[in-house]
Amino acid sequence: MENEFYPLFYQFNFYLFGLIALVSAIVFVTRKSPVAAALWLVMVMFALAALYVMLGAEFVGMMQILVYAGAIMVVFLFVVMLLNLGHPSELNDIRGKWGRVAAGLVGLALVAELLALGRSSVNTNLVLPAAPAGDIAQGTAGIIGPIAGPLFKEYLLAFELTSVLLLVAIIGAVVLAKKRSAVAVDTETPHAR
Amino acid sequence: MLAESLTLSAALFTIGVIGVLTRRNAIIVFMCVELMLNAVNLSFVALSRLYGATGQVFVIFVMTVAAAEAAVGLAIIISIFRHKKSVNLQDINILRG
Amino acid sequence: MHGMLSSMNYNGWILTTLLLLPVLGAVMLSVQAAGSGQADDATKMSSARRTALLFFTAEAVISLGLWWSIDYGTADWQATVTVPWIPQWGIFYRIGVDGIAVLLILLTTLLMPLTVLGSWTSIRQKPHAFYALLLVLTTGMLGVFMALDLALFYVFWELMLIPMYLIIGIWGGQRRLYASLKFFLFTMLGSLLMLVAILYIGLKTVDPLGRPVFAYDWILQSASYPGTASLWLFGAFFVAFAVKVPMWPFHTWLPDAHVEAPTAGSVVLASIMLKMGTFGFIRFALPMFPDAVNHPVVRSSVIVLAVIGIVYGALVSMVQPDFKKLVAYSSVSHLGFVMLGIFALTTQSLQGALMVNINHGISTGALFLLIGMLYERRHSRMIADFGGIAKVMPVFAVLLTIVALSSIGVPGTNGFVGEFLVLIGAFTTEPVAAVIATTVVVFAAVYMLWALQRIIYNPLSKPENAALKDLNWREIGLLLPLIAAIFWLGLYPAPILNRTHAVATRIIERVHGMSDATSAGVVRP
Amino acid sequence: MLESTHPLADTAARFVWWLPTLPLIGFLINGALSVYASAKLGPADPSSDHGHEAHGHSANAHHQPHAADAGHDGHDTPIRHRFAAIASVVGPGVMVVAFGLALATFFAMRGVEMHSPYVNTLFSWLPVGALQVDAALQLDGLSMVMVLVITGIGMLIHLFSVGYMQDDPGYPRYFAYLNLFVFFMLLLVLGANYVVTFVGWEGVGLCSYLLIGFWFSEQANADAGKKAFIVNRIGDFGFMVAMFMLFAHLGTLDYTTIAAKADQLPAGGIVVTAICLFLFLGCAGKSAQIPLFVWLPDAMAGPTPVSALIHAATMVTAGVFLVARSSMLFSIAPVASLTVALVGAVTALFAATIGLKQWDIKKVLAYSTVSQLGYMFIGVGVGAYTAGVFHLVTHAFFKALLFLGSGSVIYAMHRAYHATHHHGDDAQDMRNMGGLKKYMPATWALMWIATLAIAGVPPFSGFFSKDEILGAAFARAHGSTLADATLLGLPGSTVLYIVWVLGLASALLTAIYMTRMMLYTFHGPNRTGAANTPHLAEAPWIMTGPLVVLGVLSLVGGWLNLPAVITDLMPIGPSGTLEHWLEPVVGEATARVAGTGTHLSASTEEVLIGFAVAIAIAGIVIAKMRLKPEVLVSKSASLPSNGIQRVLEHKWFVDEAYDATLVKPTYAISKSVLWTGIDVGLIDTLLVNGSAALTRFLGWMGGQLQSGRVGTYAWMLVLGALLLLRAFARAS
Repeated sequence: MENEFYPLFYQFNFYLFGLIALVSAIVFVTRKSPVAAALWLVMVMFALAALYVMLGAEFVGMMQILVYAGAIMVVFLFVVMLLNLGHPSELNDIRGKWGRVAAGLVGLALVAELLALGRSSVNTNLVLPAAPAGDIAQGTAGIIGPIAGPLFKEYLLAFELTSVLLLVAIIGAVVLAKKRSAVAVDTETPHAR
Repeated sequence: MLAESLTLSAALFTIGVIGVLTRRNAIIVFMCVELMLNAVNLSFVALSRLYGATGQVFVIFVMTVAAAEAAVGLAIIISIFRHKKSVNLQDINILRG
Repeated sequence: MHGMLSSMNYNGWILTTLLLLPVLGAVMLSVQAAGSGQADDATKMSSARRTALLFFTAEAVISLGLWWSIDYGTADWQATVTVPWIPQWGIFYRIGVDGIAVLLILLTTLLMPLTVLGSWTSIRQKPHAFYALLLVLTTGMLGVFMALDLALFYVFWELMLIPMYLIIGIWGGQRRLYASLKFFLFTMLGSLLMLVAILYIGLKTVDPLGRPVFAYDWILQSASYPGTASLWLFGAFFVAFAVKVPMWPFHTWLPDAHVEAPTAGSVVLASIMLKMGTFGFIRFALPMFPDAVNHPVVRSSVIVLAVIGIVYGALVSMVQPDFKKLVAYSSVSHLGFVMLGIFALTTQSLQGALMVNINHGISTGALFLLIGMLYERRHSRMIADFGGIAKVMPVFAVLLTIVALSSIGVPGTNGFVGEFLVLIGAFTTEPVAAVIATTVVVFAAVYMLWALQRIIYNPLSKPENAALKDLNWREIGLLLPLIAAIFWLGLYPAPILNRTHAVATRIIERVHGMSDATSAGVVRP
Repeated sequence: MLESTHPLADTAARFVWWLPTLPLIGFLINGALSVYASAKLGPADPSSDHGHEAHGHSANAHHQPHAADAGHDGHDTPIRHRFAAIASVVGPGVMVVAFGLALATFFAMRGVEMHSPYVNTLFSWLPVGALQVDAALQLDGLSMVMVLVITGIGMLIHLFSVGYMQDDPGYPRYFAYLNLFVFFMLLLVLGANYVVTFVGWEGVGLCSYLLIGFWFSEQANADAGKKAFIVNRIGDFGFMVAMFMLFAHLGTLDYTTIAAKADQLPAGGIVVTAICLFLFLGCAGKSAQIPLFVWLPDAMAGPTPVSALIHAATMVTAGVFLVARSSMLFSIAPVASLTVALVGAVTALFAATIGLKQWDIKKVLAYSTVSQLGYMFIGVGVGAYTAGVFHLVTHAFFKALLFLGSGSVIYAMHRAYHATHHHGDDAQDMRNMGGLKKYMPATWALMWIATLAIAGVPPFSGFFSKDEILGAAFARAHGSTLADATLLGLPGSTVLYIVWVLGLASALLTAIYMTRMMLYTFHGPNRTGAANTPHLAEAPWIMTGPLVVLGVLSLVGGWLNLPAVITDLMPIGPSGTLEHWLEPVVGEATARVAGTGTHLSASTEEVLIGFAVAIAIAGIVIAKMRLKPEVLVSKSASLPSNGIQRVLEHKWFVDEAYDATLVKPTYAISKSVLWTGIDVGLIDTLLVNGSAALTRFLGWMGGQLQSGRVGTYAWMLVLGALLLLRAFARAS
């Protein structure tokens, strides 16, 4: 901690992983194959997890890997395979030239707006606290203490509700993805009898 | 690092947006949405340095919601695929009344 | 009679009871409908109509007391009830009647059982819902006549719209959806403007606590409007009421609605709902905005529109191939008389207008009932499909002739009394308009007698008509009260005239009172 | 108030309200019988009765032709109505009682001095502020005369109808209508104010409508009834406007009050002239004067006794009565009076020319009626109200006789055709008659009396009344208020001379066409057809009886009001009886019109009388010499006419002209301009549906955004987000 090499290390890593995230994202979005896209997205997520660590949010970084890269993206890949969509789409998956140009323009505008907004509303000159990660890491409450505090006090209700939400999502997903019963089949074959 | 984080967040978000706008494969569009969510998460985390740990709490919530959303969304895609034999958004206009 | 009624505190509960009883009936019918689930259509029909008739008859019977319990010598409100409803916004359940309202209430309550009888066998689909809507409609209509609070008035005004919309839209004829939508949108257009005006007035007139005031009397006494506001407000009310009357050129919803509506719907529409417009003028537009009414441009415009409606309605009636449409256009003509009578601003013409209101309710209601009976037998309303049916339906022919003659104002029937009073009154202030309107005695004879000839006279040349059956006892029985009313009002209208005199005089005086201040009162009593 | 003090209050006159009530009772009984007999009530649930339509076809195929021709003068279905006996007692019965009451009232009235009319107020009818209209009956000389005519002749015609209509399937309905007519007619003449009179006025029009269209299964009859009612209503429009003006200027509609207040209106002023002209428009409608006479000839579609009662004796004279009743107004409106006289004179001549060439016996009489009504209007127009009413009375006698006589002829013709089943031939066409004198001597003789009376041959009734009218027209040309007025730029005296000449000319034509009718009907060879001739016979006594009574009245009716110049020469009776009788009612008005230099010298009057008699006899002689019944052939063998004859036969094409200039354009404009143009086209399509279309268009534009494609939504979302960001950026 006392090592003055540390901030530099952090900074270097931050830029490195930032670059990885950015490049991976661009590659992700230009892949034709869903499987490839999904894998590149996993890459983005890993990079982001690293960035979180660099920003002193180790717990969130862990969660990012576990939940996003580990669970959600697996589900995506699972669906891609289930539906047998692994091949590059034979259809006009990506919009034509004008669509891309328009999207690019919109994207530029969006970036410009976002940056302008960020610059105007966040005090970027503010110097970050000197050794934030260390404080958090070595605090009495450990790494997750500062998160657990608000989560189980101020946001307890929201937290509980997310569990309900997940339950609903599970049931909903099961119901939606379930194969239609005999009734549905019947309606598709008009002269069943 | 804050400014860089936010800039990166904006860039990732915009990439997600461009993906949503240009792709027609429902699953990829969906993944782009996930990317946008991640971009936002990055902002939250970065800003939590400035404003305290609540930002990270929100990231947890976003992840939960993202997980729920992914489950339901993918289930819908499966359901639509069964019906239409396609995940191409151009073929899907059942939102029209 | 009066003593007995007052010992029962009749005036205290009657109006509220009249409003609630139909709602109760509607609830009862809903319960019955839910209970009758799998029963066959005939059972449903007979249970529904019996319940409906019971409630309407009860309503009619208890309302009869109003004929005696009200003091007609005064123009004050009677049988008033005031209960806070939304006091923060100055909205009260405030009801009461005067001589004019009583007559229209009685017309409503007495006519409704007849419409049930008229629908006795013709409503086979969802009978419970039909009669329930009819009951709710009754509450709405009665409420309009009773409301002494502008907000409450508006609520009832709209309440009456929806059941009628459904009645036309569900039980109507071929083009029922077009007709019901047209009816709804026309009426809505007007009433929304009126809502804006009501809100403006309510917010403009505040009580000592700073709350808005919607009480009619209060507004009448204290409201004053800056500049041309009075004209704008009058305009808003005018559109709402003119659509309902209907005045030319806001009338085109009427023929469609009448033609497509089931018999009961047509009867209610013609006999009572059209009266809402003219009643609105008499109750609200005239007393509340005397400045506007006396404004020479406004007044002459209204009179011109009324006269156009009178002549135009008659001429267009003449060329209609559909009997129901003919009667609908004749309504435009008749209601034009009412408007002329109101805006001529004489006691005679105003009381005549009230008479025409009631007469039109009776005669046109009876005409629609008769057309309904014919339609039930022949499934056609086209005049050309008939001819010579006096041979096979003599009773029908007699009744139709009497009603038709009443409709064209043959002396001895009610129609004459109303038209004569309107015209003789209007002539003193608006001679040119009155003379032009008088020409309609000719056109009315043309359209009505011509239709009569082509339906009941002439050779019985269509084979389908030879098998037509005459009216049955139920149908005769339901028409007889109307026939009796036609002659009673034609031969001895004094009870009606005496009952409206005080109110009519008050309204005329109020309008003239303002007129003297603004222009050098050219109007003679 | 008046009732208790009036000398008539304690006499039979206090039952005056029974006069209209009696026929009303008759109407109710007969109407109830008619409805009861014809009603076969339908099933309780009419809409479930579809099965019947199917086998209705076959039943109808037989029924149909029968129903269609059951119409024409109705003897094709000789089935007595099951209530014929009751109706025969009730219908004429109430008339007999009413006539008895009228006589009793008349004698009561003779016994007292009538300074003011006896007003019997029944109840307050229209009490509205300044307008107070009572349901009140007024009895005075004028209404008494009318009541006697109506109940007396009405009674005779009811009796005649018992025979004439005996086999008609609508027998009680016929008597119901006829009773109702008498009720309204009595109301008309007894009304104590214009409104009650108007009730009767429209009521008789209504009954006329019902009776003309009595055999409604034939379109022509129903058309004629409707035409009568509508044309009458044009007149009623005038009547109503006149009432409005009276109320606006005098504040009352009571006859007595108006008489008292009439001098508040400036004499000869625009107001009173307008009132009188509007009143006269009403009279022209009811009494079939130019330009509203067209309905009366068509009205002959009704049963013949109806033509006699309504379209000759009573209803059509209501206009004359009304002018006499309004004499207090007409006497101060000389321009209006001159108009009345001139229109009357022109109508008299015009109708007489048409009468010359009609073949239908009833049409001849119809135009003759129009012409004679014109005479009466000359009388009341020149201010000789008594003379007008006098001619009204005598005309009622002889014209009722002529119509009933023609009815008797038609009845015989029908019987003959019916016996031989010649249903195609026209029983009313004179070309199918001829030589009927041999078969119907009594009818022949009686009708000749009436013909001489209408032609104005002394001593028959028509001579006296016609002479009085022409004499009055001549006399008023000097010194009267009329002579001093101007009409259409002509001085009043000139107008009156024109009127007088027109009157004489139409007297000549009257004599000619009436003689022509008699010659063609009763003289010469018979053209009915060999098979039918043996069946021709005199009608039963119930029909000839009333004819005889009317014959006597036509003969002696002139004694009602003998001119002084004749009683001075030969004392055959009292002079001016009717004039004295009507003195309290119209005396003042007559004097006001007559002004200063009225009375003709006896010698002038003698010359005028001689002239009139000469003209009447000349007419008869001309007709006898020029017309040859022998060369006539029956209707089916006749060639169409041409030239002026054709114009006259087609009544100067007035109907066609009205149809082309008024009826058709009104219909066409109503249909294509007002209805399909303005209503459907402009308002509904352009404004109503146009605004709906605009809304729909906007909705369609909005709907285009809702493609249902997620991609589109994503685009919109992003664009919206951009906009929001922009807004946030600006805000911060």
